Amino acid sequence: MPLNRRAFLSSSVALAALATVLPRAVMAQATPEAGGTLRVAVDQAVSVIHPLLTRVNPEYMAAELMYSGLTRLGRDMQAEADLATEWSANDDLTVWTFNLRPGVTFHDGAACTAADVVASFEAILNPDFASPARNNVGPIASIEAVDDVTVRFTLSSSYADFPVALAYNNARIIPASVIEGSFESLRTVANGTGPFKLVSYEPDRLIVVEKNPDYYDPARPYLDRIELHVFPDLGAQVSSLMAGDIDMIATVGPNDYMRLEGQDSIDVLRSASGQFCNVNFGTDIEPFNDPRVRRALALTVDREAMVDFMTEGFGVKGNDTPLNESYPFFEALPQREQNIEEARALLAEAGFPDGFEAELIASDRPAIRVQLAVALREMARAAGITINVTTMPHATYLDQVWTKGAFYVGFYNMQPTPDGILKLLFTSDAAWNETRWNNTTFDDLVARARATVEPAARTDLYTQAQALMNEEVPSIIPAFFDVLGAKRSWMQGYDIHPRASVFRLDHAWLEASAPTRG
Amino acid sequence: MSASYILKRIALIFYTLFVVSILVFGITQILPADAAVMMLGENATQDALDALRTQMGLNDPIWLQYLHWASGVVQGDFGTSLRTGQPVGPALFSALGTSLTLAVLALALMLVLAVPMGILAAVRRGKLSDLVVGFISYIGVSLPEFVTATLAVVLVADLWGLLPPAGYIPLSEDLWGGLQRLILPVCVASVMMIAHVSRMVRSELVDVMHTDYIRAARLKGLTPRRVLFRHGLRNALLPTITIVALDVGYLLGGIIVVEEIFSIPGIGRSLMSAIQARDLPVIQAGVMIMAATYSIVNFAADLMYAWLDKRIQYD
Amino acid sequence: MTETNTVLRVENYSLAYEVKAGAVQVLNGINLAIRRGEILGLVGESGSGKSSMASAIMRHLAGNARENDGRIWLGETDLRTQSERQMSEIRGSRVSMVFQDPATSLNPTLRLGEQLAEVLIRHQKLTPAQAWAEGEARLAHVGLKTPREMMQRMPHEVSGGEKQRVVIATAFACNPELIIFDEPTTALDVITARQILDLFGALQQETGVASLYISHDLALLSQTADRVAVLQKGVIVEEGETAQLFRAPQHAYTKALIAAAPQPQRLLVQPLDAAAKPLVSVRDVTVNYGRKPLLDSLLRRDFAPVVGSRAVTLDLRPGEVLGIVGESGSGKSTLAKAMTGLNRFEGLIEFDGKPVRGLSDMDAEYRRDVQIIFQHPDASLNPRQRISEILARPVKLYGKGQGTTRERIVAMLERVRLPASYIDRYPHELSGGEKQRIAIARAFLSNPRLVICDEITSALDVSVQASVIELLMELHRDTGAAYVFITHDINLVRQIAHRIAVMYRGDLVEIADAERITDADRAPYTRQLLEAVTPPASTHSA
Amino acid sequence: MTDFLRRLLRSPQGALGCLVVGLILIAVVFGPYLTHYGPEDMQALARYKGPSAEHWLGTDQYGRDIFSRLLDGARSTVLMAVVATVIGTLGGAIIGTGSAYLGGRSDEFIMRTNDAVMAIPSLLMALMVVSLLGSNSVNALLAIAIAFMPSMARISRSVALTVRKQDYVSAAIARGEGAPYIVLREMLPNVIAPIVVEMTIRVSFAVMLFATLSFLGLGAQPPATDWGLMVSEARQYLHRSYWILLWPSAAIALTAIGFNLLGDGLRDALNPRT
Repeated sequence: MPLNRRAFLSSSVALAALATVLPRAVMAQATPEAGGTLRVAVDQAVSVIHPLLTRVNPEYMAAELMYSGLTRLGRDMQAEADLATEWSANDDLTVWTFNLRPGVTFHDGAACTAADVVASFEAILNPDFASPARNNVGPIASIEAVDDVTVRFTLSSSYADFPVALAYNNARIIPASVIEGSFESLRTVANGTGPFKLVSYEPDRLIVVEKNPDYYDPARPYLDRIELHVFPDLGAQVSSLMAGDIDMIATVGPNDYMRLEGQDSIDVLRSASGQFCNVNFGTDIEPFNDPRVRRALALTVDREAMVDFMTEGFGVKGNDTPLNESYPFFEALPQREQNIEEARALLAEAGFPDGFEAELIASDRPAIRVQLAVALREMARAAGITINVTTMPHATYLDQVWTKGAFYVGFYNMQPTPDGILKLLFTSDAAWNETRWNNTTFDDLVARARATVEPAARTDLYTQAQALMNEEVPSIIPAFFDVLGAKRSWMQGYDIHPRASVFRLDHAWLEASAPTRG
Repeated sequence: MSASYILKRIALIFYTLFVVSILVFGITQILPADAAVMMLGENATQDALDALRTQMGLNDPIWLQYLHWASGVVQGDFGTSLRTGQPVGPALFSALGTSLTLAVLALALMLVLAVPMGILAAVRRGKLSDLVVGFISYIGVSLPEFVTATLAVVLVADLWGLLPPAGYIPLSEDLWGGLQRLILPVCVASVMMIAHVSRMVRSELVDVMHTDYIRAARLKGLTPRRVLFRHGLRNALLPTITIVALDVGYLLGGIIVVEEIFSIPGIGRSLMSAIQARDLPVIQAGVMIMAATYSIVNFAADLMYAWLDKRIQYD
Repeated sequence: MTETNTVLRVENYSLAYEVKAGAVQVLNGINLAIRRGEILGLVGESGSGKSSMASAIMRHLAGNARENDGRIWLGETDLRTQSERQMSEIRGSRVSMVFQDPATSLNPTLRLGEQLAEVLIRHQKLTPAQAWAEGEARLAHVGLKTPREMMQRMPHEVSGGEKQRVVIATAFACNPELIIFDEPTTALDVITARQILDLFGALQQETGVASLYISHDLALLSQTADRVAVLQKGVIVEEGETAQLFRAPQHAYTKALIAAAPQPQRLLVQPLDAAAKPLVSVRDVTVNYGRKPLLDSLLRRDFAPVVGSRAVTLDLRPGEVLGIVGESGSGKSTLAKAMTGLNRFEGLIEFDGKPVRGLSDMDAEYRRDVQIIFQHPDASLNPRQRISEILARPVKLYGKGQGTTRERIVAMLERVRLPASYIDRYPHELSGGEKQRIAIARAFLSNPRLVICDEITSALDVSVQASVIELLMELHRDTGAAYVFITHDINLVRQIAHRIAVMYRGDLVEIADAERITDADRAPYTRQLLEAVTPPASTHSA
Repeated sequence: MTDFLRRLLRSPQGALGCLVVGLILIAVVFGPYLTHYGPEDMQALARYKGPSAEHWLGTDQYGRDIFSRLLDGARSTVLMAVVATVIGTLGGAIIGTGSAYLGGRSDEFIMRTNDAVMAIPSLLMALMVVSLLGSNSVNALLAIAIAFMPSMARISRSVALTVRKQDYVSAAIARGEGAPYIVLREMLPNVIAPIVVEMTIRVSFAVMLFATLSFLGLGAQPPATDWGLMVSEARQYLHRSYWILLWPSAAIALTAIGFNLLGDGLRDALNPRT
C-alpha cells in the first residue's frame, strides 16, 4: 500500500515537472513561432473578469489568460504545475505541501509569494466573497505559509484529488494587497501572474490582453496579443471564422461543426467529454419522491434518439449517472434502454396507472436544455406521462428554479474528477444539491473513494456509487456531449479540452500564413 | 414659431422623460428577479445577500428608491450594472454612440433611396416603375428585421462572401473595416423605413401634384423640372419630415434585433442582454436613453417643420 | 371681325372624357373668337364645361381627354399642333391665366416675389436680380402699396385681395396676347372683388389684351364683358354683344339664367305687420373663441380671446325674414351658431318670451322651434346614413302630427320636390341642389318657428339657387316660420328679407328695412358694401 | 354590404388582400384537418427532409412535419396577432375618444402622457412587458396590445375630433339629439371606418412584432408552433436544411403582405364618396 501511495505521489510530481518543460498540447507540434494577434470568438458576454467570481466559460478563459493557479488541468485530467512546481502529501492525504515557483511577479511588478497564496485561498473560502471555488477546492481546514515559497494545506478529511481540485477555474492567485484593499476592484482591472496582461475590457464586445513579458516561463506565451470577441449570435461567429475574421471559436454547436468540417484551412476540434444535459428531480417533492416514478420516466427515454436530437451524433448515450469513459476510475454499468411497458408497470406500482402530468422547466440558454425538454416530452407521452415544457430566461431560472425546482433541466461541464462532479451535484453536502437526494450510502461511497489512492479500489467504489444512482435515478442523464470547437489551420498549439472550461492559450501560436493584425 | 413654442416643446421633452422614468422604474421594480442575487450570483450566502440588499437600498420603500435613482440619473449617474459591477452610464453611452452611427447611416440610406423611389412612383403614376416601387414597399413593410437579416447574412456573407457577416469595429479604429461591417446592418435596419417612407412620399407628392398651385405653376409655362422640384417636392416632403421622425421610434426598435444578429455592441444589444440577465439598472438607463433620443429627434423634426413651413402659427 | 387682330379663334372644337361608362361629352362644336382688346365673357353653370374650355386652350387636359379635329388658334399659332415643350414656352408668355381662388393658386411655401419673378426669368430670360426688380415694379403697378415687402412675403401673410393682385400681376407680367380669367372674384369678399374688377378693367384698358372671362355670374359679366357666350352642357347656346344679349335674350336657357339671377326689385315676401311682439330677441350676445393656453397661465401672460361676435342685439318678429350680410369673418355664422347652441355665448336670447342664457336653457322645445341649415349640404348630411334615417330623426324627436314616419318623410320629400324613391339613397348619390333640399326637409320636419339659413345657396348654381330660394319662400308662406338668412349676396337678400342686418368684424353695424337699405343715410360701411355690389343683370342698360 | 364587397374586390389591393387573408383564415380554421401529421410528432429517422410527397414542406430538426406545424402555427400566430391588435385598438380607441370627449386640460394631460409613452419603441415596450409578465404567447399578446395602445389612441382621437367638427354632428346637436345618439349613430360609423383600416394594417405589424418577440426568445416557447419561434429555432439548422427557415419566414411575410393589402383595399372601399 505505502509503495503504491509513494509511487502515486512521485509520479504526479514527475508529471508536474514534465508539464513545465513540454506541455502535452504542443509536443507533437512544429516549433512555435512567436508574435501575432489571435482573435477568439466567445458566445457569451464576459461580464466578470474577477478570477474568483467568474461563472461561465468565456469568463474562465479571460481569467485563465491573466491569472495563474497553483496547478492547472491537463487534457488527461491530471494536475500539472503552474505556480506550484511540485507537491506532496502526508500519508492519510490530509496535509498537502506545495512548493511555489520562485521569483514570480504580478503584472504590477509586485512579487507573488506564499502570503498571496494564503490570502487568495482565505478569500476563496470566505463566504462573503461568494466564490464558486469555495465548494470545489476540497475540504481545506487551514492554510499556512511555511516560507515565501512554501504553503501547507491542512484538510478536514483525506482527499486524493486535492492537486486536481486546486486547478479549479476559480482557484486563482490574486495579490494579498487587493484582498485587504478592495476585493471588488478586480471586476474592472486585472493584476495576476498569468501569461497575459489586460489591455481593454468591454464586457459585451471585446476583451484585449497582451503578452506578459515577465511571465515565469520565458518561452511562453508565444502570442503578442489576444482579443476575445463576443458574438451573441452563434451563426455570426461561425460565419466570421469562415470569413477569416477570427481564428478560433471556443465552442460550436453540432450543426456548425458539421458546417465547418471539411472547409479548407479550417480545423474542427472535437473531444469526448463528460459534459451532459440532465433532467433533475426534486426527490423530496411529489411525485418524484418515489424512485419508481423516476425510473419509469428514465425508461421512457430513447437514448439513441436523444444522442441524435441533442448532439446530432456528437455524443454518447448516458446511463443516468454523471460519469462516462472520459473520467478516470470509470467502469460501465449495463446500459438502460427505452422500455415503455416496464415504465408503465412501474408507474402503476407507484399509483399512477394512467400516468401523470408534470411541468418541466428549462432555462432558455443554452438551447440544448429546451431541446432535451421538448424531446423528453414526446418520449414520455408514450408512457402516458404528460409533460408541459416551461422555458424561462436563465436569470429567472437561477433565481427561482435552480436547486429548488421539482423537475427541471440542468447542464454541466465535465469536472476534473469523478469526485468533483459527484460532490458538486449529488452528495448530501453537494455544493449545488439540485436533487436533495441525500443518500447516505452514496455519500459514504464517495467519501471513501476520495480517501482511496489505489486505483482499482477507487474504481470499484465509484462503480458502486454509479449503480446506486442508476437504480435510484435522482436525475436522468440521457446523453453526454463531445465538446466541439473550431479554429483556422494557421492557429497552432491549441486543442479543445474535455473540460470545455480550460483553454491554455499561452501554448497557442500563429503560423506565418496567419493574417497580420494591428 | 415663437420662443414660447420652443419652450413648450422642451418642457414636453422633460415631461416625457418623467413619465417614461416612472414607467420604467415601476416595471423594473416588479421584474421577477432579485438584484442582490443577480449581483452576488448563486453562491452567495444569505447574510451576504442581506448585507448587499441594505447597502443597495433594496429594503427602502419604492418611492424612496425611485427618488434615489432619479436624482442619480439627473446627475448622470445611472447606477452600477448588476452583471458587470461597473457603472452603467459610460458603458451605455459608448453603446449609444455605436447605435447612433448605425441609426444615422440607416436614416441616410433611407432618405437617399426612399425619396427618389417615392418621386419616381408618383411621377410615373400607374406606370411600371410605380408598380415596382409599390411591390418593393409592400415586401419591405412585410419582412421583419430578423428575417431580412438572416437572409442577408446567408446570401451576401456566407454564399457570395461579399461582406463580413457580423462583428463591429469602431470607425475610429478602422474606417474601411468598420464600414464594411456596417453595410449589412444598415441595409437591414433601413428596409422597413425605406418601404414606408417611399409610400408616404409617393402619396404626398401625388396629392400635391393635383393642387391648384401646381396647375397654376404649369400654366405659368414653368419647366416640368421646376414645377416638380421647386413647387411640388418642397410641399410633399414637409409632412414626410414628421413621418420620418415618428419612424425613428420604429428604427430604434429594429436596431435591437439588428444589433443582436450582427453582434453590434450597441444600446439595443446592451438592453437585450440586460433584459435577459434582469440587469435592472441597465434596463432602466437604456430605456430612458432610447426615449430621450426619440423625443429629441421629434423635437428637432418639429422645429424643422415649423421653420420650413411658415404657414403654421405656433402659440 | 377681321382675321388680323383676332387673338384667339376656336373652331368647331369638341372635347370628351373617357370614363368607365364610356365617353362623356363636355364640349361640343365650340366656335369662339376674341379680338385684341376685347373681353369675351363665357357664362355657364358648373358642369357646363367652361373650365374645360380654359384647359383646352391652355392645352392642359387630363389624360382621358378625347378631342375632335377642331382647331384652336392663338394668333397664327395652331395650339393643337404644339408640342408640350412648345406649349410651356407659350403658357405664361403669350397666354396666361388668373384662377378662381388666390389662396390655393399660390404656392404656400414660396415667397410671392419668387412666384412672380420665376415667370419673368422663364419667359423674359431675365436674371433673377432683374426679374426681382421688375417684379417689384409690376406689384406697384397692380396697386400694392409696399411692393418690396410684398415680394418678400409668404402667401399666408397677405390678404386675399393682395394675393389676387399678385396673381394678376403674374398673369400680365409677360404682356401676353390672351388672358383667361377663371372666376377670378368668386372667392373674394364683395368689396375686394369690386376692387379687383376695377383693377382688371384698368389693366385691360391699358394693355389691350384679349380676355376670356369665365364666370357663373351674369350680373358681373353684364358689366365687364364686351360680348358674352352662354355655355350649356358643352354647347354655346347663344352669343352676342353684352347689351344686346341681356336686353333681348334669344335662347330659353339664357332667359332662364337671367331670370334666375336675384333682383332686389322683385320682392318675394309679403310685408309684415310691425305690431307683433318679437319671436326672438337677442340681447348683447357675445361669442369668444379660444382657451387660455396652460403655458400662458403658468407664465402669467394675459391672453386675448378671439372675438366671434361682439354684444349683438336684435329682434325678430314671427314670420319675419331677417337677412344678415357681411364679409367672411364678420361674425354672421358665429351668431347663427350661438342661437342654435353650437357656440358658448354671453348675453341673453329671449325666445317667445322664454329667456335663454346658455346651452343648458335650450330645452327640447327650443331645439324643435329653432332649426339651422348649413352652407355645404354634403357636409351637413351624414354620408353613412340613408335619406330615410336622416329625415326620420326630427320626426322621431318632435313628431307631432299624423301618419307613420315614412309617410311623413315621403310627404316632405314631395314638398321639397324630390321623388319619394330617394328615401333609400345615400347622400353621395344626390346632386348638390338635391342634398340641400334634403337638408331643408330635415329642418322643416320638426315644424320649426325659426329657421336659420347659413349661406345655404352660396355653394349652388344660379338656377339651382333660384329654385331653392323659391322652395324656401314657399315653405315660408306655408309655415309662417321666421328666417334668419345669412348670406353675402346682397341682391338676393334684398329680394327675400324684410330687414337686413349688416355685420362687420364681429360688430352689428346696423339693421334696416330691406327697401330702405339703399338710403343715403345708411352707415358708411353699408354704403361701401352696396356700391361694391354689381347691380343685377337685367337692370343693365347699354 | 354587397356593394361594399364589390368596391373592395374592385381594387387590386382589396382583391389580392382578400385572397391571401382568406387562405390564412382557411389555415386557421381547418388547419388540423388539412394534414395527417401532428405538429409535434417526432420522427427520429425523418429529420431535415426537404419537400416531398409525404412531407409537402419537408421536416425540421426533430423530424416534425413543417407543413402541419405551419398550419398549427397559423392559429397561434395569426389569431394572437389579430386578438392583440383588436385589444390594443379597443384600448386605444377608448383612451383616444375618451380624451377627445373630455377635452380641455384633461384631454391635453392624457394625450401628452400618451405621447410620452409613445417615446418608448413599441418593440422595446413589448420586450419590457413580456420580461415583466414572463415569456409566453399570452403575455406576448398582452405586450403587443399594450404597445399598440398609445398610437391607436392618438389616431382614434384625431379621427374623433375631425368627425366631431362635421356639420352633420352640429346639425344633430342643434336638433337636440341626445349624446348617445350623436356618438353612436352620427359619429361612430364615420370614426370606425378609418380605425378599421388602421387596425387591419396593424395586424400585419402585430404578426411581425409577435414573430420578433418569439425570435428574441421572449414570445412563444418551444415546442410551440409560433412562426417566429420556428424561424429562430431553425436558424441554427439553416445549413443543414434551409427549408426549416424558409417556410415560416415566407408565411410571416405573406400574412403581413396580405393584411397590408387588405387594409389599403378597405381604405378605398370604406370611403363612401368614391
